[in-house]
Amino acid sequence: MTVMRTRQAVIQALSDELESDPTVFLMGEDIGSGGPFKATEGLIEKFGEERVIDTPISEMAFLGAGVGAAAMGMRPVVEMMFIEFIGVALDQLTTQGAFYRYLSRGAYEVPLTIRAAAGAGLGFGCQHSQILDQWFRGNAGISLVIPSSPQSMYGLLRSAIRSNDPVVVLEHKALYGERGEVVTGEAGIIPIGKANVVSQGTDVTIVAIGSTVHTARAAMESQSEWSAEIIDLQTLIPWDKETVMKSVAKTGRLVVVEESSYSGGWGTEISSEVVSQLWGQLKAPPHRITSPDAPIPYAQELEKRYLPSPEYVVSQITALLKTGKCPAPWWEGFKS
Amino acid sequence: MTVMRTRQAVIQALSDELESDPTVFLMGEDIGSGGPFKATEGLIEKFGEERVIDTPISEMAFLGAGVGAAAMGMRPVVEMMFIEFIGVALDQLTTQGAFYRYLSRGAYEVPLTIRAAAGAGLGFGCQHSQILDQWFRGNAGISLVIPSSPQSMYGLLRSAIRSNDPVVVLEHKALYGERGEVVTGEAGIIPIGKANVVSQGTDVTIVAIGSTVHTARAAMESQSEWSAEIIDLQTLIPWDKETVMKSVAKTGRLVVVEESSYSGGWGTEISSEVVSQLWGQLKAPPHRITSPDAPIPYAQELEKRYLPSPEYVVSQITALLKTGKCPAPWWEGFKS
Amino acid sequence: MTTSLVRRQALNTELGRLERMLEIRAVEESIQTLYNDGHVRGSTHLANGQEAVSVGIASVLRPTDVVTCTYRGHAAALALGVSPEGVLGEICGRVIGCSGGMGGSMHLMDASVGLMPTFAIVGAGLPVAAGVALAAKLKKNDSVALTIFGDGSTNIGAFHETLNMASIFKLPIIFVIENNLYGEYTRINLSTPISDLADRADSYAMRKEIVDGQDIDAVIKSISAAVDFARAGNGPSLIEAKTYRFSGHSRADPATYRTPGELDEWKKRDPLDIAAAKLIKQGDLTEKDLEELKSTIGVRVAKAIEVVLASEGPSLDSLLQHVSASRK
Amino acid sequence: MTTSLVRRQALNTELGRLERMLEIRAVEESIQTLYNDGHVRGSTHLANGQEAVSVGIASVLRPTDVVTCTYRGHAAALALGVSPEGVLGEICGRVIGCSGGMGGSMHLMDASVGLMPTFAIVGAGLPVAAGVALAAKLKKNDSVALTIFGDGSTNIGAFHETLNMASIFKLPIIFVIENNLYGEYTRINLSTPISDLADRADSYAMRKEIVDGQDIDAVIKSISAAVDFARAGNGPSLIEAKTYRFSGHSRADPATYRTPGELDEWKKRDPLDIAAAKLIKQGDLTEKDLEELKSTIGVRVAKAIEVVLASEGPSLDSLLQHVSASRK
Ligand SMILES: Cc1ncc(C[n+]2csc(CCOP(=O)(O)OP(=O)(O)O)c2C)c(N)n1
Ligand SMILES: Cc1ncc(C[n+]2csc(CCOP(=O)(O)OP(=O)(O)O)c2C)c(N)n1
Ligand SMILES: [Mg+2]
Ligand SMILES: [Mg+2]
Repeated sequence: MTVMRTRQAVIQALSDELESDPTVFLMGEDIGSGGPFKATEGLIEKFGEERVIDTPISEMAFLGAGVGAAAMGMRPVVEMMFIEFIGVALDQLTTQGAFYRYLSRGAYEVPLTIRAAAGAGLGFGCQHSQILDQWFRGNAGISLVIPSSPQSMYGLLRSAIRSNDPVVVLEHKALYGERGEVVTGEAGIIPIGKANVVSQGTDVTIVAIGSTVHTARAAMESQSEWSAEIIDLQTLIPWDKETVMKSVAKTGRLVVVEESSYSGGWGTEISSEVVSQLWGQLKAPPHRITSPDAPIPYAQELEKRYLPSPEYVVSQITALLKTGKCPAPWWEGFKS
Repeated sequence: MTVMRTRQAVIQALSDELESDPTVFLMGEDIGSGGPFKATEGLIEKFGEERVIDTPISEMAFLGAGVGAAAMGMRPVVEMMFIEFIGVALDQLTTQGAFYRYLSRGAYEVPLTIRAAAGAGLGFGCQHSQILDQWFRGNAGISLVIPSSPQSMYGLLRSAIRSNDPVVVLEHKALYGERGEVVTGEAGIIPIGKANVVSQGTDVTIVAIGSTVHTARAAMESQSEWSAEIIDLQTLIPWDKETVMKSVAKTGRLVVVEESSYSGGWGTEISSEVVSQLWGQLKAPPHRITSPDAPIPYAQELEKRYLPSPEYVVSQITALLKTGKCPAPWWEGFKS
Repeated sequence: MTTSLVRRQALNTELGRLERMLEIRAVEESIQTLYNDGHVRGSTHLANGQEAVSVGIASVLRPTDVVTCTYRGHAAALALGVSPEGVLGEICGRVIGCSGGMGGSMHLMDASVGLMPTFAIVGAGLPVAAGVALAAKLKKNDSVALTIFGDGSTNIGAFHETLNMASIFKLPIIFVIENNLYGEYTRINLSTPISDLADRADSYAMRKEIVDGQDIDAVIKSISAAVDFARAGNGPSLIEAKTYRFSGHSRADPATYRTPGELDEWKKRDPLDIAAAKLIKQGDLTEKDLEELKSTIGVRVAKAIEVVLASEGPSLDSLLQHVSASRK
Repeated sequence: MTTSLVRRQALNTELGRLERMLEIRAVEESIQTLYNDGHVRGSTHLANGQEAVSVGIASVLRPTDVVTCTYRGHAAALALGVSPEGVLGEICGRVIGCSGGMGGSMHLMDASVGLMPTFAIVGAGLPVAAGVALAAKLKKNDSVALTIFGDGSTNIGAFHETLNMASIFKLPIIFVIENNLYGEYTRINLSTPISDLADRADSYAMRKEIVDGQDIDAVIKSISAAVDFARAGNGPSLIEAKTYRFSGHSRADPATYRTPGELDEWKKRDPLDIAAAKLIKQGDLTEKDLEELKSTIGVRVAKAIEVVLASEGPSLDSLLQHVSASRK
């Protein structure tokens, strides 16, 4: 067990996979220098230019090269730097790589990992702060994970690299600097598709992922009126229905805390599925606490307000418990 | 009132807008020749090469050119031919065009329409048959419509062109050949964001869009055990909450019929919202009838089976009404 | 039925190559009838007139080399070794199709001879082929990747990015432009301001060559040189094969947009005629042999169609299989 | 405060242009302090060393022409007319920022002088600029579009697609490569196999020119010729300005990857020194004038910072405004 920052957990996971599997290699812009978040620092020195490959600024080409190399039995880890950049290359993942297994009846597999920084909070503006999980939805060939801690970064990234399908790993940029204890090696690996129950509780199940796991925890810890079972989904696609259902069956209430906008958010899927499976067992309507329907603002106060804060989560959950109804979001009052 | 095919309704809408507004122009690959679905046939002859512009095979360039021209006060209608093709150009719409209004505090508007053929059923295989609405979700700068009839094609396309924001129009390729009566001119225009109540009913509200409106209608007409209020959403982003809530408040039951896969489907958003708004007023859990989580197969029988059929919709709704629970989808039995 | 690998070996002789070109033509000509009879759905794209490019490529590459190709892939698939049953079966959505009936005309594949599922998105096969080449380089084997695409596809971003990256990485890859003068219904001069597309290699300091795509011997010579260059670790080449498609872009296209007289001119340079004439001139074939060959092939293709039409579609569980490793 | 339009007119004289370059340098140099004091978040990208390109461009274009530019946009914004308060206000997230504090350093804009919100995605500004040019063409006015981007951006697909399309459509657009030898931490020779990027114009049969980006007069001459060419309806140009950035790629980058000695060599060709030396040589400026000018500018920028730091952030409703026309 070592204490490390999340970005160091990235390096550790990559390093361990590079070491244990000769088919693993990394590819991306300026990953040799460590990238803007120093999340690949030192790897080129350790593993050389053949396994840590700096590319031209050509996302379509090198994402696609990851697909092709993966189909040949390699295990490429392709960095998109910021997840928005896949907007110039999405085709290669969703329409090509994700479908080869199916089209080739299993003859070609695509064990490809795509890493990208995602999420708001650091003032990177609307083109460098989104989560964009929606781009990967509805495509059964792809998995998507969003780690929330150094441990889950380590464990999920290693699983992603070992997966025989494309896995997108969204690394929340506000968490890169966070420290935590990490079990490395096989024992530290976290399977894709498994949620983590962060806290036991009785009044409500809070489903969160990435940054909102911390928001949820801070919310719970800041009050004593209610206790929450906080579930860190860890994998968003496919999400762990079993763990969520078990918890909500127990607490009778579901609250999803999401970083992105209300409309189109991933929480709709959790909420919808919970209702269809647990109909008759719920004490309140499932509730979603999200950001408003707007691009991510730069100004510090606004970006802070844009994201669901622990205080806001407390007020929303308290209201839900009190009224048995979904409280209106803060921005309702501002609508014209 | 004229009887025309859906593809002719496209032509008529484009023609009427080209005629009434000199800032409207069309751009896309081979639109001069009418394109693979003859949905722009005759327009270059009528309006000339300056207003019906054939482009090189360069989706990023011409979608982006649409964004830029729109920001200059033109009203470009850009054709993507098949919606999958936007996978090589998505950035220009979602990360650029959709954010200019916000970033420029209203100084630059982007009145851009993107037309694309979408949907399964004609044997185009997995890279030419998807809906892909998910790529446009969670982005409040964009609207998305999916017409279901010649009339709604005409009316929604004209509204899209008149909108001061980017609007994606998904033209279901299986509907291009369908005929229907069309009111043209101002009276035929259908506002974005308004659903259409296709049939009055008492037992269940069926929410559908595009092709599934027909599936739902055929399902209802094939039996007499229950009556359904079928709502053709028409606009998926932003969808008409008011009309849906009003209907579900009346019938007490919601069924969403979707063409795409179960996981990540748009119906989760309808279902989730209905539960949070109508908690306590529902007689059964909202239910989603969808395609399975798989790419779209080519073989005719499989593609047919992939899509929700009227018979399947009947059996699902009948089971829901009888048991008060969400029935399992047909593919559950096949899972390993 | 002979395996794809065995069929591939048949390209070792001039006669075998002629035979394959004739077979491709016969298979493609049968598709319209299959379509009219309701067996073919969606879109199909014929390569008739372009057979020498595919067969030339296939006779140079090893089965361990890998090809990415477009929706216009019948010729490449048959050339590389897929049987007529495999191609027609796929087009008709049968389980004996080379992709199990799950892909259709635009998605043919055969891993045993290095054909990745063909690409229905313009330009998409280029980055993937670069990845294949990168894998060969990292594994330090001497396989090469080859990617086939059209003139119109040289205007898509993936072309530019991939050629640049391949050059910088010195990848063992051959980029083959089948310049058939049209991208869908648009003549190349209306979409591209230069006439020799191979010249775009200069932007990437890449080796380039223009070759007569109607002459299989010229194709073989040019591809061989590029393949040797790549295998020797010298990096990529861009080859432009000047050719022509005798049919429209896709099933429904009557190709009314052609420059008048152009088709007739190109038909005079039918790659099948050129190859046959050479064999006849060499004394390796008589006119009578040729007629017999054609009729044998006709019979073989007719049989393949019978087999295809008598065969099953994929079973319902195919729909849910091979979607992902983790989620069955 | 003078408007952006008035500030733009100041570029009509050589002295005005020198002054603007000095101002840009001073504004950019102040950003590190603002950052250290916690006023600047996310990423910022300085253009010091490259001022002559922006100011040269701005002094040729009309305010009715439109520019798309990258995240490295402070210099272009100030050159086109945005005030120091507008740029620094934006970087500090204040409502007086040129994007109302909603965009940050990577998203500067000013519609009154033709600056579209700057682009934080590499290559994204090129297609949009082509659309601006297309609009001008369709409206039959004689405006031009100009798009500024870096050397590294010539490897992205949008570059290729847009140049080809602009050539085919004969659009009134000028593509300006600021070749500062690096894309982030990667030297150009490691990502691009040719050294004169302007040569890529040949792939599109496009007019091209290489210009010394440190010499504002050379820049003006080259841009003027391209603008005249475009306004006359002759189509696009690709201009490569050879230049250098004196800072790292972004805030956090110490630029340890530089070729040794390179920075010093380029500092000898500081565009500010070159422009000042010329004015001094012409007798239009003395060393003392120059010192005074610098100190006046220093005072002006310091005032701007005071104004910015005393100003408000955007109000909470800004968050929900201007999201869409239809959905308020
Ligand atoms: C990204 C993308 N854009 C457009 C299309 C539609 N499309 C299919 S084939 C084709 C023409 C391609 O022309 P060319 O590259 O010359 O190849 P050819 O068909 O002549 O073999 C087009 C535009 C597509 N499949 N993918
Ligand atoms: C599509 C995309 N890929 C990568 C990035 C990250 N990125 C930002 S600036 C930059 C370097 C660009 O270099 P160059 O074009 O030379 O411009 P310069 O920064 O030198 O002005 C990169 C890779 C991005 N913003 N967008
Ligand atoms: Mg072609
Ligand atoms: Mg640069």
